Amino acid sequence: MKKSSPKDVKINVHYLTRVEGHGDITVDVTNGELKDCRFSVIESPRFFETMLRGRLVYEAQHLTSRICGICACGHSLASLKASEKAIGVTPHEHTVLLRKLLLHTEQMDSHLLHAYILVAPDLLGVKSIMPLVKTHRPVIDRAFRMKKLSDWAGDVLAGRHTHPIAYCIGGLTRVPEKSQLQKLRSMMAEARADYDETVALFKTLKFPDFERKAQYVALSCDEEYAFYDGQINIDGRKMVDPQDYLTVIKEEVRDYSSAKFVSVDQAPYMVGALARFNLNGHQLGKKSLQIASDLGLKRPCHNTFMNTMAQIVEWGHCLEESIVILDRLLKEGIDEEKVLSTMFPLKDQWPVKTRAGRGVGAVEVPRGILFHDYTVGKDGVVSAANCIIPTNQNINNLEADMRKIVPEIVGSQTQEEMRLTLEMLARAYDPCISCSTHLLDVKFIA
Amino acid sequence: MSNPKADKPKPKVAFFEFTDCEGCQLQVANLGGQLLELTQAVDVVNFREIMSEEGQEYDVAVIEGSIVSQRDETRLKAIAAKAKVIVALGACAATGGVNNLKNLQSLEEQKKTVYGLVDPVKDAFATKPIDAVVRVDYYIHGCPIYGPEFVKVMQCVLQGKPYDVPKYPVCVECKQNENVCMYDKGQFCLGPVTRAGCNSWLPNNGAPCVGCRGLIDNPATDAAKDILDKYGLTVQEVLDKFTLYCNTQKERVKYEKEFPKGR
Amino acid sequence: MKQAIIAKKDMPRWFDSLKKHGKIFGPKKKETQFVFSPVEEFEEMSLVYIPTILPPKKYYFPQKEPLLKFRVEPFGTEKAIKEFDEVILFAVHTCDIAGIQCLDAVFSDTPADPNFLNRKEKITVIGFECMFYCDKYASCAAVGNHVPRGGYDVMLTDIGGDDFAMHINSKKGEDLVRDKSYIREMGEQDKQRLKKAQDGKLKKFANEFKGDIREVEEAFDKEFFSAVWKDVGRRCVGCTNCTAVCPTCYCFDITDDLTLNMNDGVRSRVWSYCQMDDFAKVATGEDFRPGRDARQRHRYFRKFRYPVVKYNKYFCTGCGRCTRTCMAGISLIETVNSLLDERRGQ
Amino acid sequence: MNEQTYQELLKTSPYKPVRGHIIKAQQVTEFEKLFRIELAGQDLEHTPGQFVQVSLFGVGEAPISVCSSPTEKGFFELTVRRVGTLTSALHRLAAGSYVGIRGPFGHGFPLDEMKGNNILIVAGGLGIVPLRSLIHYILDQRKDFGDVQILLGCKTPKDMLFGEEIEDWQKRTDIKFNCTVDRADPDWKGNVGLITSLIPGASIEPKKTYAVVVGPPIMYKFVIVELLKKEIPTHQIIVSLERKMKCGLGKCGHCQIRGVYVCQSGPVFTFEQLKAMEGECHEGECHHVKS
Ligand SMILES: Cc1cc2nc3c(=O)[nH]c(=O)nc-3n(C[C@H](O)[C@H](O)[C@H](O)COP(=O)(O)OP(=O)(O)OC[C@H]3O[C@@H](n4cnc5c(N)ncnc54)[C@H](O)[C@@H]3O)c2cc1C
Ligand code: SF4
Ligand code: SF4
Ligand code: SF4
Repeated sequence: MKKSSPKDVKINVHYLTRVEGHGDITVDVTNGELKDCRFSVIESPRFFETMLRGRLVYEAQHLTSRICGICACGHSLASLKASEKAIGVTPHEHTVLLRKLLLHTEQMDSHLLHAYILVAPDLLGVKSIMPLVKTHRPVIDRAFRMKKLSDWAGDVLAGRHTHPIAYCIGGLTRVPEKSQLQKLRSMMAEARADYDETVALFKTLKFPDFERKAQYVALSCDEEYAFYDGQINIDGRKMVDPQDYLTVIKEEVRDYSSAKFVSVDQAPYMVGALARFNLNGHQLGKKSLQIASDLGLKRPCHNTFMNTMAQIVEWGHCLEESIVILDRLLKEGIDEEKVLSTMFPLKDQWPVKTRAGRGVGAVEVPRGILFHDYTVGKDGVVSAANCIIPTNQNINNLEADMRKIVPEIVGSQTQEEMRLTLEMLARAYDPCISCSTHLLDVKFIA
Repeated sequence: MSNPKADKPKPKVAFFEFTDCEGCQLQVANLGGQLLELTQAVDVVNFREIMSEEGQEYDVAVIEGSIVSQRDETRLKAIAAKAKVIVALGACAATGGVNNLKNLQSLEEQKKTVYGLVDPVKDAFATKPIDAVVRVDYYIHGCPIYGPEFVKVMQCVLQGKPYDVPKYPVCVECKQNENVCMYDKGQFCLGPVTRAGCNSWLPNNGAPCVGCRGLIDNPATDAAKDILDKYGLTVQEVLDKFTLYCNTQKERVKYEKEFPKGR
Repeated sequence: MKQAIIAKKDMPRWFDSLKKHGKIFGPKKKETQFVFSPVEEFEEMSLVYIPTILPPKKYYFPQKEPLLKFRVEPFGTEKAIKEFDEVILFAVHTCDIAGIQCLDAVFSDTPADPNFLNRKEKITVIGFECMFYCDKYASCAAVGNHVPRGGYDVMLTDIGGDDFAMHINSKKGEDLVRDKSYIREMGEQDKQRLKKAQDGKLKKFANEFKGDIREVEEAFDKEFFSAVWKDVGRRCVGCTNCTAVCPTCYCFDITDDLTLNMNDGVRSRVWSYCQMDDFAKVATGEDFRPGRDARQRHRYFRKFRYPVVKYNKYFCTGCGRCTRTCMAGISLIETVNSLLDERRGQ
Repeated sequence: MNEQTYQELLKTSPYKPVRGHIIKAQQVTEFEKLFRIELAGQDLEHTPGQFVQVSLFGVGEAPISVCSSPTEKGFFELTVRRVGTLTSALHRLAAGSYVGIRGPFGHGFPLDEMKGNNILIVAGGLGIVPLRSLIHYILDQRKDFGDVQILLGCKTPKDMLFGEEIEDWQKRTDIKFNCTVDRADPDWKGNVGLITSLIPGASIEPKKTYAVVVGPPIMYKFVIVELLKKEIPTHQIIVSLERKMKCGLGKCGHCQIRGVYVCQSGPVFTFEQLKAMEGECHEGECHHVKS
């Protein structure tokens, strides 16, 4: 194959595949000089934040989970946290446990989809899992088995994983049955074997060498490896209360992309599994730490491609944490009275005298930190809303990565290989573009 | 099991998505083993969410998402021109889904509040379901779709027979599942006027039906009013829930007949 | 032994002994209501309950019943269910037993339905007599279903104090009580207690309709074109719940489900209701029973008129489910009373 | 029922179709296709006017009238109009295919009562299908019946079913045949107008005549008026009704008219019976004018 000329490279990837949503990669190297390098989101905007305006806060969760089908639970939870904070509702601790459990299973679900179905084909040199069905049937069966576990967990906990049903302001509309939780517990214990095999498989896969120190941002808290709750940890430099996220996180619009570009201290930053691992990795259990080092993941890791490995570490961590939560819930028995709540209460059923206020809900979803920010009036109606989605936060960093990697590979790879490398780089972020076009900052003029 | 049809040419199926959350495709991907079994009968040539191969030839186009821009519309028309059968996957494609909510407000204003002076989405327009642009042969309603219904519809596609979307309301399935009715719990539910097919997914999980599958063909006019009275509800409260989903022009006409403003 | 006594405290013991006769289903609380569901321990059940959301009909005539297994190529058929399970229904109300008897009349009528009959063969019914009204929606006394009138294997009656009276009504029933040291034959004194309890109960029950059942029957015979139906039809939202919960509604649809190999499949019958919009609509678009008034009238006539002519039975058991479930607040008692009013007004 | 037959009954299934072998499939008009079907080594043994449930596995089942006469042995025939799911699937079948057959079901025409009397057959549109069975039967047993007149109406000459046979009937001297179309085409030489227009001219001996009318619901209303004018007794006016059907066993409820299950008690009824269904008949089938 003819090596690409180091002088002129034009890459244009339309409709990047195996990501959720639409994104284009454009690279322009003319006379050996990097002229242009961008990642544009070309998905049409859905204006979720403006849709929310004028609706009851009780509908916010239902609506915003529709931002993304892949991390619908994460959106639900961020939305519920924002709503509850705004109107002053404190959920019972069992509710919080059930939410954490749901979030863990969503991490598992999404990470698995990413690692097995989206990334593994790249590493095994095929275009999708379809050919693997013939050549690597046990791998595929295992992937489906593990996927089914998290999927089924979604059914048990929320009625379904895509656009969860049972989670609402103040609690759940129905409590999962004990027998179902027991079954989930034992299925999770059984899944350990599949997980070990997964680790063994990914250990053999080779990720490209690449190094670029980015700013990492994730939620952190003292008690645990944070997913559901915590302060915003800015690259280990400072901690910010989520309610004040706008003081550090800035958004900007570029005319080639319907997603906004986000920065901290005027610089790009990375969110997601690798960021969480870099910032909070010390809070992982012994076993997870061992697995991380088996996978060649050492803190801090500056190779973006290794994000997938961090996801695999997190899968195991979430599994173990889920089992801990399940054990506790099974031991204590879910306090139905405290947990049950109403999805769309009629006015006279509102849980508390709804107060007016603004609430920010920040949650770690599979792709990184997610913010929902609502302002709610006394009548329970949302008057302003803002959501910042992980993929948006990452796009800026992805472009920075591309600017670094292109000159490094221009001489050594064919145009086709370069195209693949860039696609892999983009996919390492597990970008979810359908979400990212919903990142909109809305200031309403009353 | 022997399958005498195995040697027949398999129809090629391609998935395309427009403006949506891709949750419906995920529901399809989640079918897992069933999906693999289905691929014995069809060739999936395009499923961007899980594969890179792009087939240029296809018989069946499964379309997810609403049409919200000129770019969408042009692309959809091109896809439809190549497909023999068009399947609308999910509420966004079938009725417009939650995307319709944006039609309640001025687009220009929304763009301004969102992007300020820069306009990266010049060709955006009001949300349309795909049947506002191309003919649709099969509808799979729901936000998200109900996996088993997808399988059923694909079977109908394979058999070349129409799929009958249930014409009865969600209550039918809800009662067969022996749920305590939301009305008995003092909550308002759209089950009685929403077309079934989801196995009463929401009421099964303690939440009232929000009508994501759209209105039944022949909802009762006078009766609904009595019920509102019984539960001390205002028309506005009902309208609020209807507008979560029933908001395409087509659906709108229907519900405005039901609940004329200011009654 | 025809009549026996069991102490309340021995019920769990007896219950456990039933497990070897079949899978036990009984009334369990579900939020604000009750449903018949599988029972493992006696304590899970609520013996005193208002009629369950769905009647025990679902064990005789399930929501979806496989009728036939088929193969497209080469053409082949096979019975879908080879072996039916042994089932014990625990604590069935007398109205629901009457409902089962109604279905029996229908499905035993030529051409008889083997699926129903096979299930019936394998089901043992342990009744539980209500000693007071479930709620204001019941109309069991009007049709005489407030007292046991056969159709069960064992009937339990709370005779006060620490005991239940048992009426053993079949060979199957005898098998359930045989050689139980804690179940004893009823003595004279016990019979007195039973009579007293039942007499006391009867004082609490009275015809819920304005006229006696003969008058109701006549009203139905004459009032097909009554304005009452217009009114009921206007209020009905067509949710179908009234027909879904009725113990004597038995209409169905037949559907084919293929497996994913597109060659094997199952033909099943699924519940279908006359309140559905396309129930009587044919391929050409003709609807033979349009209008919610005609559909509601049809429902009532299938309870109080048509089966009376055909089977000499009222197909309303008085359970009150249709009224309880109707979100439009259409009440069976009120409807029947308005019809009587119309009749008397003439 | 004795214990032994009851035990046998428990092992059967009335939902199990037998295999029918299509030995001839002929497109007769744009929308109608005629199938000749053979059951393995047995005759259907139906009465004209009865129907069978035809099924294709995985597609469904539909009631279709038998349009051949029981006097024709070794096979039976169905004419299917393509209107929906199952009928479209049937239309795709060619000779050699298999279908499932249950039945025959229902009550056919009251042949015993009709024998020895004059017969007036009035067929509208697809109504000729079940009547063809009766006509074949009568022609095969011609001496058992008195005078026979056939009146046939359809929308346009193109919609006319069984064209060759009709030419035959026209030629026969032992029956009277007359037909009309709603709209003629240039080649049409016969009557134009509604079928009702043929009745006043027919010579009818009312007490000795059985009138058999089959057609769309709306036709009954007008034809029956004419027949009543001719003073044919109501129990000698015979119709066949169409209703939605699923089981054919008098259980599923879809075909019910008041207390009557059409699939079991019908589809053939006398006008006298029809009048008792007042209020639930369609489009004046029973002549009840809604008050
Ligand atoms: C006694 C009787 C005799 C008939 N004889 C003939 C005949 O000889 N030739 C002919 O072409 N048609 C006949 N029909 C009408 C024929 O049954 C319907 O056209 C057919 O059921 C349509 O089925 P489909 O699946 O194509 O339509 P769909 O609309 O897909 O119907 C679905 C199902 O609904 C039921 N259904 C729908 N329409 C009817 C209907 N009109 N009558 C009964 N069930 C219906 C059937 O179970 C059918 O399978 C007869 C109907 C009856 C009741
Ligand atoms: S909960 Fe909703 S869907 Fe279910 S029966 Fe009640 S109204 Fe109908
Ligand atoms: S339950 Fe009430 S509203 Fe529903 S169909 Fe029956 S009568 Fe109509
Ligand atoms: S009609 Fe109503 S009260 Fe009578 S048996 Fe049916 S559900 Fe019960």
